[in-house]
Formats: sequence, structure tokens, C-alpha cells
Amino acid sequence: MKRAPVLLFFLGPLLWQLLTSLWPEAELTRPLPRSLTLANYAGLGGSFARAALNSLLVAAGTTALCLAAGAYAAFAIARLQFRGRSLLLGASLAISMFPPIATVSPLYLLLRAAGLRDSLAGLVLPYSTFALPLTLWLLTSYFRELPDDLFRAARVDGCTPWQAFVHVFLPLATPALATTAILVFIFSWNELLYALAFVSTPAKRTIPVAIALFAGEHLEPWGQIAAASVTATLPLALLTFLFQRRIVRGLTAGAVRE
Amino acid sequence: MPCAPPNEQTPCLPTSRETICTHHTTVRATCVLLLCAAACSRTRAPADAPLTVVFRHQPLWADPAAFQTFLARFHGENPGVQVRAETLPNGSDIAREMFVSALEGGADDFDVFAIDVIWAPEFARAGWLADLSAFFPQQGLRAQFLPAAAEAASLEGRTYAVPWFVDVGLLYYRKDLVPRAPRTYAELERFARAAMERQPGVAGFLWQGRQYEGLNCNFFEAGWGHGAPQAPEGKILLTTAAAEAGLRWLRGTLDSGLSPRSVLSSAEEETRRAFQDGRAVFLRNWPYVWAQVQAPGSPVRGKVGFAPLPTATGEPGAGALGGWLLAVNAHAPEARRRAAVRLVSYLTSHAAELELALHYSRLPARRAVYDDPRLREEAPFIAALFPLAATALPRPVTPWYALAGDDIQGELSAAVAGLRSAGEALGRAQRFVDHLEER
Amino acid sequence: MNARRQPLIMVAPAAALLCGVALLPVLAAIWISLHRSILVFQERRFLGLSNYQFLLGDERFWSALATTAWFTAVAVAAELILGLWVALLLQRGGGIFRAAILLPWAIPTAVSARLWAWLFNADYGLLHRLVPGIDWLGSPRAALHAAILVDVWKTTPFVALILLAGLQAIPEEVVKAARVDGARPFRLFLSITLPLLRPAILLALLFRTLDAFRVFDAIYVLTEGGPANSTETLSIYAFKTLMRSGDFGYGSALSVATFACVLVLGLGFLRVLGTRR
Amino acid sequence: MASVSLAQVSKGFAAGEALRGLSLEIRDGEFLSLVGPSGCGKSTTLNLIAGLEEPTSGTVRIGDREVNGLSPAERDVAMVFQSYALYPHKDVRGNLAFPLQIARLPRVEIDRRIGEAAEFLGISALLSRKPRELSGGQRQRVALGRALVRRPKVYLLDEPLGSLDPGLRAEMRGELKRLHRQLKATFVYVTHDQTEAMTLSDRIAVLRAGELHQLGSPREIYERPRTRFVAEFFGSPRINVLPARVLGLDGDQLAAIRPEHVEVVEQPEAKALEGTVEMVELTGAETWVTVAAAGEKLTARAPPDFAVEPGGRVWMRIPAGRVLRLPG
Repeated sequence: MKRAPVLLFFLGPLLWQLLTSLWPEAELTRPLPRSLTLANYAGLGGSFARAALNSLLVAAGTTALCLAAGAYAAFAIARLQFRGRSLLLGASLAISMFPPIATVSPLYLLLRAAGLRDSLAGLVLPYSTFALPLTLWLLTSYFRELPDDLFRAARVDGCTPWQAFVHVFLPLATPALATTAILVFIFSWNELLYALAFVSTPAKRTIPVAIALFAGEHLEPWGQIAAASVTATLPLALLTFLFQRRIVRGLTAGAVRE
Repeated sequence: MPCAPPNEQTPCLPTSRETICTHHTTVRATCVLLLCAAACSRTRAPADAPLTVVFRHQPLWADPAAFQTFLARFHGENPGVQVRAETLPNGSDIAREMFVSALEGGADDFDVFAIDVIWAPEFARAGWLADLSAFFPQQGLRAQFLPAAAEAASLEGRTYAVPWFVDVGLLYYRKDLVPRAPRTYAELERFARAAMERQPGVAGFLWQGRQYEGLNCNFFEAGWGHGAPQAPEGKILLTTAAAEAGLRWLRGTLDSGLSPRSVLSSAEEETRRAFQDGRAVFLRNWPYVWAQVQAPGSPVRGKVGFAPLPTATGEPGAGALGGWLLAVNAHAPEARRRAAVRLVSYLTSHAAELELALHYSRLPARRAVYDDPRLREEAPFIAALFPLAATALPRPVTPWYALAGDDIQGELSAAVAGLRSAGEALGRAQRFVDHLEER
Repeated sequence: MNARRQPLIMVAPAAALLCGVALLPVLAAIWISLHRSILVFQERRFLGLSNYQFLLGDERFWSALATTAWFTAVAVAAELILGLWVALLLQRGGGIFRAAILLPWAIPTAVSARLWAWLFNADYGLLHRLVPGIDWLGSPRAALHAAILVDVWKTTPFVALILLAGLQAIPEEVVKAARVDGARPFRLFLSITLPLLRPAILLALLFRTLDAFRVFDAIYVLTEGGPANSTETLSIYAFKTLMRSGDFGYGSALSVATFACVLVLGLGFLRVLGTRR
Repeated sequence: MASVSLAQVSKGFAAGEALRGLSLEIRDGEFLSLVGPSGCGKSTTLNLIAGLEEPTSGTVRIGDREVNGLSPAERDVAMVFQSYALYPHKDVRGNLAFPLQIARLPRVEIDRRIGEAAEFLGISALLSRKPRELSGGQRQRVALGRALVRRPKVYLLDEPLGSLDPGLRAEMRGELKRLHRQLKATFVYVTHDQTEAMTLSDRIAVLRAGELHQLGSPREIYERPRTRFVAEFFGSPRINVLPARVLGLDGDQLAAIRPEHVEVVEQPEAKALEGTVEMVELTGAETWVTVAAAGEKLTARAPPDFAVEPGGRVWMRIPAGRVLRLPG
């Protein structure tokens, strides 16, 4: 059973955090809790729920923006002939490798000038630096895998490229769109650097920022932090278990593109 | 229109060449104008409409109930004004970051806010603090308030904030373990060694060594204790021989075993709890510790004394000035600004500071409160702290100190952790500060 | 709208977005880095390259670069080795097993850093109780490796998946043939599986190196660059300079330097990958 | 219905399959096959007619209209693909209706045409099924239907029977023939299967490496191949090609003789060519014998009672009238 140590390494910390979230604050000093309590969860309060909502809105917003802008662009890159086609795909791959810090200062000034600083909408734009390249990559490779004759048939049937996309390729792309949406959602939900830099008021914080800056009165409230971590993990755990196959295909398709 | 004029401005580059960076002054000016216009329109509303002044501050006391009743009394005296208090997370660095990015974005959703003494020069220079010289002229300010506090609240001869209450670094000692308060570092070491032999396992001297602003306070105090000059006219001077000697002394307490290694990852609370559990002979900390160690059930109740910090020469050492000032948000609309000023003067009045001292054992910033008979009678500890408070020294009062704080902390932490020599660490920090100030 | 112009119109929004949030900002960052720009005091002046001169003499920059390089090298090496082992286990299937190891990758790094910070806690942390000797987050040496452990815990699943895809790309017959030739499992692994896995390994190496080099979340939340800036990476130093010291000029210079390092690494890899193909 | 003509059409490709100055006239209502090995340019030719690709030079004309630069729809052509290219997410009715919806025909007209086409192809019962629920043959009929409903000027078929299994392929050949006769439409049919070309076409265009080798009726192509390639491409087993002198003829041209025209006898004969048997292959209806003679190898049809073992001696009668002269 060579899997046990691996499972212990990966799941152990998560289970320990779950236990800690039920650990009464007073007994934190003991090696093991004598009793379990839900006080930490109750103590999380509105601000944490607010952060969860913000994360949801930003992640959903980024997903919507990237699918809206990326879907037909990916179709064009995969199927149509136009100048700069490979340049665009190459640039998008390069951009996905940009370190986010490289664009923090200009984006800060840009968002500030546009009055978008310290706003959730203001986070969606920077998030597309990593989300859009991912969307383009996944959807382009999916559209390329569809049989060539399908596109020829659509053109023979009189479709303009846009009609071919709307009537034939978009309906067929629903599985790929779902995979892309999930991955973009996860990456947006997990982002920290831009959120820390651009959002200041507590009411607009996302989950990663809320957890990073979680500070109690004096001592670190480890019980509450654990509770917050568990709550932040739940939606993603659900996503992972429900769409595991999709996520794996998306990750590997995105990576191994022989 | 008394909107704070954007202060002097180095010539801006013509906008055409800057693709991304907008022309700051125009943006900020238009934004301030807009705010005032909006505000003016609002004031035309019926005069008696209740005005809500938002007071934003870090959590300053365990139980806010007493303070709420205190604010309610202000409402009583000013029926037209409602006060809503908003608290921020506790960490001082985090709170500053939040104020900076809010104010930098022109936020006007709060009016009065409590700022750390070291932020005042930076916020004033950035044009975020309303000029209160009309209501708190400099002479009055310096006469009524402790000198260091008044100094921290002013910039280039104008008043930008009003001292609320202060903190000063001081030495706590176990009266049952040492003959008297040590005056020199050598005495501190000798007394501590003797006590450690008598009571094995007890730590000699606890101070705050974690990488945060508290470490800077310990550093400056050790510097002053070794004769370092107080920052002349807002210059951050780290590379003086005395400053280096002070930092070496701090590192020395670890090498000699006088202080335990855990000091390197401790802040106020960790050291206070250790001292309160009787696990240390000496403790450097803030006045708030007194109420804790004297509380019923505290293992060291009645066995603790306090005194000025020791020095190399034996003169009473100066503690670093801490504490909070109250300022008015420059972006706040005109109507709420007048009410805000009234709230500031109410909270920094003699009666208010007395109340805060008695209820939350907070050191008043007003000199006169220390002579108040009620204070002497009900809070002798605070009254006795006047000489220390009066001689407290501010960390460098310059807009650049708050900005350079993070880098200085890093270098000091490296020195006390033994990663770099004191001289090298201070050299690197000075180089960063000079670059930042464009010297 | 004739079909000739449609492709350009279809890529326009995505291209505009990519330019607007990535390409132009990087150029703008370079432009800002040529200025003295203290945002809070609205100070702005053209400096030319003096920010970069300061950077070359800035020891904090060089130690941040060294920390980042060490972090990348050790983290990526560990992830490849552990990832390969996990990929081999994954190859035998098991949906639950795969979902379980996917979870650490799925949750935010900030959450996993906090989770590990509790395990490393110097007073009551589980690891502290199990292995009392190590002052995980206190001593500079240990703190950096604690951060590496967090990164390994979070991204090994990703590496394992890439290697799994590589394993599955190896044609069945080749392995069967080798087995028929009497190759024992270990021999088979060394002479058949590993060489055929080379493209996937190189790919994982490329992705992870560029990703690890820009690390921010794990370390910022775990140690915030402390103790004594010993775990401070380029991204963290640049972030602090921008956001805490408000020095947008020098902060941008640090960001551009980080970008340049990632660019050099990326191009270096592509040349290696390119020649191999 | 319409004729199709290509004048000096060429198409350069990085990938190699190129057309070099192809000129071809396809008469109105004709069933013309484009035949040749893969990479010979037949599919490119079809795409050029369809408008899926543009020629680098030369003009394409449908009816009397030059169609260079026009989209497939504007050319009024329909195409049937080897992979059927049916839209997986639409049912049969949706697939048939789609081109008409794009052309914005009125609803009533669309339903009428679908009904007719379904009736004509016998797929009325399948209208509400999805492509994945159909057999290969049914899918092929739906693909044909999708072309039919458009009533195009020209039908372009790109190896439509390629993915069917052999048994079904013969049956579908019959259907295609019937379809062409009834529609009296112009069919341009691409295939690499010489039997299909022979059985279906009015005329065959043999292409190789982007050039037209020969254009003619199946009979002409089979009986009077102009080049060795054309001769060897048609007929199974392959035509025998040998230097003229072996058959006693002069000149350095090549001589070719169809295996079925070579008679094998077991007794020596005067004018017959003597040789030794190398291999005997029974393919059901016929038996083919491979004979080594004068340093060459010939294939001949053996009489039903042929019983000579490999190594035995035989004699081959080669009727002079049947011998073809091919350029060297």
C-alpha cells in the first residue's frame, strides 16, 4: 500500500486543519482537544461571508469576461486564416508566464485613474492576464481537435465564420467551455497579489486576502483561522470532486499539447 | 473654499508622453472639487438633518462599551451630530496600509481617524490631513500637550493632528528579585544574573525582537541610551556610533544569554505574558502592561515596579514615544469637517483624556491632566508616569520614516538575529533611506 | 459584414484585453521605472537609469534574487521527484485517490500557507510537537525550507498530472515488448519509461520553474518575507517597495528586473526545448 | 445544372500537394471522377471548385460565371465528405435544414424540401435521430440529403464511400448512380478507388503530382491508357509492362498486355512465349498465374482446370491485337 504515505502527506494537513477548526480556543495549548465546538465557525461573522461573496463575484466576473472575449477568438485562431494568428497565440502563452508583480504598478495607476481601484470590477481586468491566455489555450486546442470537415461543411452550407462559430462550434464546445470555466474560476478564486495591491476597504476583500490578513485582537486566533480556511476550502473541494476528470483534462491539455 | 490645496509639486511631465500615468495633480484636484461640489449640494438640505461623522480607528481597548457611552455623551452635547465608530484590524502595519490606499484613492467615507504618531508626517505631506492650525494653533498645541506628541502632530509649522493619548517605552522589574531599578546597562545585567542564579529558568531581560515597528522602538531607545542624538530636524540618522552601539547591545543580550532566543519572534503580548507568568526579571514594554500585571490573579501582582529605561551613563533613559493622534480627513466634505473638528476637540479635551486615563489606563497627551487631583488619587501609576511621558522622544518626525519603516525593520531584524553585523545592517538601511529621500 | 474581416473582429476583444492588461502595462512599468515616483507625495521626475544603478548595488535585491533562485531550484526538484512517484501511483487509477491529491492544488495558496503556519507554530504547532528541534518559522534557514514545503505540498499534484499525461502517452506495446524481453520493473523504468517521459518532464520543468520564480502568496502569508527578510523573494521585495514604501519608481524597477529574469529563464528553456524537438 | 471549367489553375502549397496549370472541362450533367494516388491534387481541385480554397493562378468557372473569390454559398455548390461531417448536436432534420436556414428560405419551403429529399433517400424515418444513433450507410445518406436539399448547380463528392465497409460500398455505388441519373446534375467525384471510378463515371480525369495525365471515358482509359501510370492504375491484377523486344516488336517503346488477355497453355506452341510458373493465386472467380519468362514476370489468367505446380513449364499466347504500345 504505497499510497498511504502520499495520502497522509496531502490530506493530513487538511484534516488537521478541520480538527483545529473544531478545537476550542482555550484548549489550543493542549496536544489534543478534550471537546469539540463550533464556536470558531460562529465567530467568523459577516465580514468573512462578505469576503466569500466578493471572491465569488470576482471569479465569476473573470470567467464571464474571459469566455465572452476568448471563445470566438479561440475559434478564429483555431480555424480561420488571418495575419498575426500565430503571433497572438504565442503572445498569449508568453503573457501567461508573466510574473504578476511586473504589471502591479501600472495597473494600480490605470485602475486609480479609471476610478476602478478598490473595486471588485477593478480586479476582474488584471485577473484576465492569467485567465484569458488559459481560456485561449484550452479552447484553441479543443477547436483544433474537432474534425476539419466540420468547418468545411459549415462553409459549404453557406456560413460566414461567425455563423459557423455560433451554430456549429459553440454548441459543440460546451464541454470545453465548462472545463475552462472551472479552471479560470479556481485560479481567480485563489489569486492574492493583485487583490492585496488593489483592494483596500475590508468590505471588498476576497477570501485569500481576508485569510492572509486575518488578525485577531492580540494573539493569532488559530481556531478561527482554521474555520475560515475550511470554509474557503469547501467550495473548491466540491468543485474538485465533482469535476475532477474535467480539471485533469484541462490541466494536462493545457500543458501537454503534443 | 478651504479644501486642502495640493501641496508644492515638482514639475510634472507633460501628459502626452505618459501613456499610462495620468497627470496626478489634475486628477486629484478634480476629484477634490467634485467632492466639495457634492458636499455643498448636500448641505443645502434642511439644516437640522442629522449629520453622521464617521470615526475610524484601530481597536484601542478590550471593552469598547465605556467608549461608546462616552461618544453618546458627545451626541448629547451636539444633537445635530451622530458619531459612527468603525474599527480596523489590529496590526499597526496593516492599518496603515489600509489608510494609505483608502486616502490615496481619495476616500471620503470617514471623517475623523486615529493615526499612529509615526504616520502623521507622511499623511500630512501627502495632503490627506486637514490643516487644523486655525482650531489648534501651534503655540497652544505645544503649551498644552506633551512636547514629543505636539512635535509628531505638526509639519513645517502647521498643525495637522491633535495628540490623543501617548505611550512611552519603560522598564518593568521584579521588586522581589532585584534590590532596585537598574540605572545602567551594567547594573541591569548584574541584577539579572544574580536573580537568574537564585531562580533558575527565569529569563533575564525581555524585549520585542520580532521584525515589526516594535523592534524599531527598542532600537532607538538603545541608541538614545548609548548617547545617540535625537533625530535633528526630521533626518533619519542610523549610522551614528551610538546607534550602532545600541544595536550591538541588543544583539549582546542574546549572545550573553541575558535574553532568551524566543525574544526574536516576540512582540508586546508574548513578552508581557511571559513576564506576567513570572518567567522574567526585567521587561521593556508599554504602560498598558501595568494594568495587566496588577490585575487580580496575576502571578506577579504587587511584585512589579517600573522605571525609566537604563542607559550607558546612568542618566534616566528616554522611552520611545508611541500613541495616537486624532486627525480630520482632508477629503471629508465641508459640512462634516466642522463637526469632525468639534469631535476631535471633544475627544482631546481635559475631561475626555482624564476619562480615558481612568477607564482604560491610557497615558494622557495633555500635560494638565497629570496634575488633576482625581487622576493622582484614582490612577497614581499614570500620574507617576508624567516625567517619563514628558521626556519621551519621538522616532524621526519625517514623512519618510513611515515609508522607510519596513526596510529598517528588516535590517534591524537581521542584526539582532545575528545574520549581519550591526554596522552592516545600519549601513544598508541608511543607504535605502537616502535613496528613498533622494538625498 | 463580409467574411474577410470577420476573423480580425473576432480576435479584437481578446487581443485588446491582452494588450491592455499585460503588454502595455509591462512597457508602462519599464517607463515608470525610469522615474522617481513617490505616489503618496505626488512626486514624479525623470531619472533615467539611476533606479537600476541603485538596484545593482542593493544587497537586499541580490539576496532576494538568491532566495528566489534557491526556492525555485529546490521546490521544482522536489516536486519533480515526488510528482513522478505520485504519477506512477496515479497510473494504477483510482478516482478517489486522484481527487484527494488534487485538493491541495485547488485550494488558495494563502489558505494552504495559513494551514501550514499553524502546523509550524513555534508554541503549539503539530510539527513543533512531533519534531521539537526545528524552529520552523523562526530561524532564517528553516523558514525558507518551510515555504518550499508549502509550495511542494500545493503544486506536486499539478506536476504529477503532467507526468501522468506523459506516462499515458507512452505506447502500451513498447512497455509490453520490454517486459517480454525480460526487463525487471526498475530496469524497465530507467531505460524505457524515463527516457520516453523526457518531454513531459522538460515541460513540467519549464512550467514550474517560471511559476516558482514568481512565487509570492505562499511566502507572503507564511513569513511575510521574515525573519529578517531571509525568505524575501523578488516579488515580495517589489511588492513591499511599491505598497509599503510607496516608491513606485524603484518598485517598478524591481518588478522589471523580476520580469527580465523570468524572460531569460523562459527563453533559455524554449531554446533547450526547441533544439530537443 | 451547370458545367465546370478550370483554366490553367495552379495552387502552391507549403505541404507539397500542388496543382500545376490544370485545365479541365466538366460538361453540364456529367459524372466526372477525379482519380489518382493520394497527394495528386484531386481533393485540392475539389476544394478549388467548392471555393474552400483559392487558386494561386488560373480561373474557375461554374456555368458561364467566373467564381474566383466567391464563397461556397455564392457558387451554389454542395459537397459530401468522406467523414460525412454531420453536425453531431443536430438531429437529421436539423442537419438537412441548416443550409436552408442559413440561406434564409421560408419555413414552408424548408419542410417541403426536407420531406422530398428524405423520401428520395429513404431516410424519412430517421429525421428525429442524432447522427451518433445512425449506421454508416444511413449517415452517408443524410450527408447526401444535406447536399440534395440545396438543389445546387454542382455536387462535389470527396471520397463519400471511403469509410463504408466493402459490402455496403457496392450497394451505395448503385444508389449514387441512380441519384445521378434521376437528378441529371453535374457530379464531380473524387476517389482513389479505381473500381468506383470505372463503374460510376461518364468520364475520368487521372491526376498525378498536380498534373492531368489523361481525360476520357472509362473504356478509353482502360483500353487505351496513354501513359504507363494510367495503365497500371486501372485494372486488377495490374497490367503487365515489359520491353517491346520480349514480344518480338521493334523500337524501344514499352509493350503492355492485360493479364486477362494472356492465355496460358500447358503444351508447347510455336508463337507462344515459354516460361516457368512462379505462383498460382485463386481469387474466387478467377485463378491468376505469375510466369517468369525472358527475365520478366507476367501475370496471366489460368483456365479453370489449370493444374501446373510452381516450377512447371507453360506457354503463353499473347494476341497481337491486345498489345498496347506505351511511351518509354
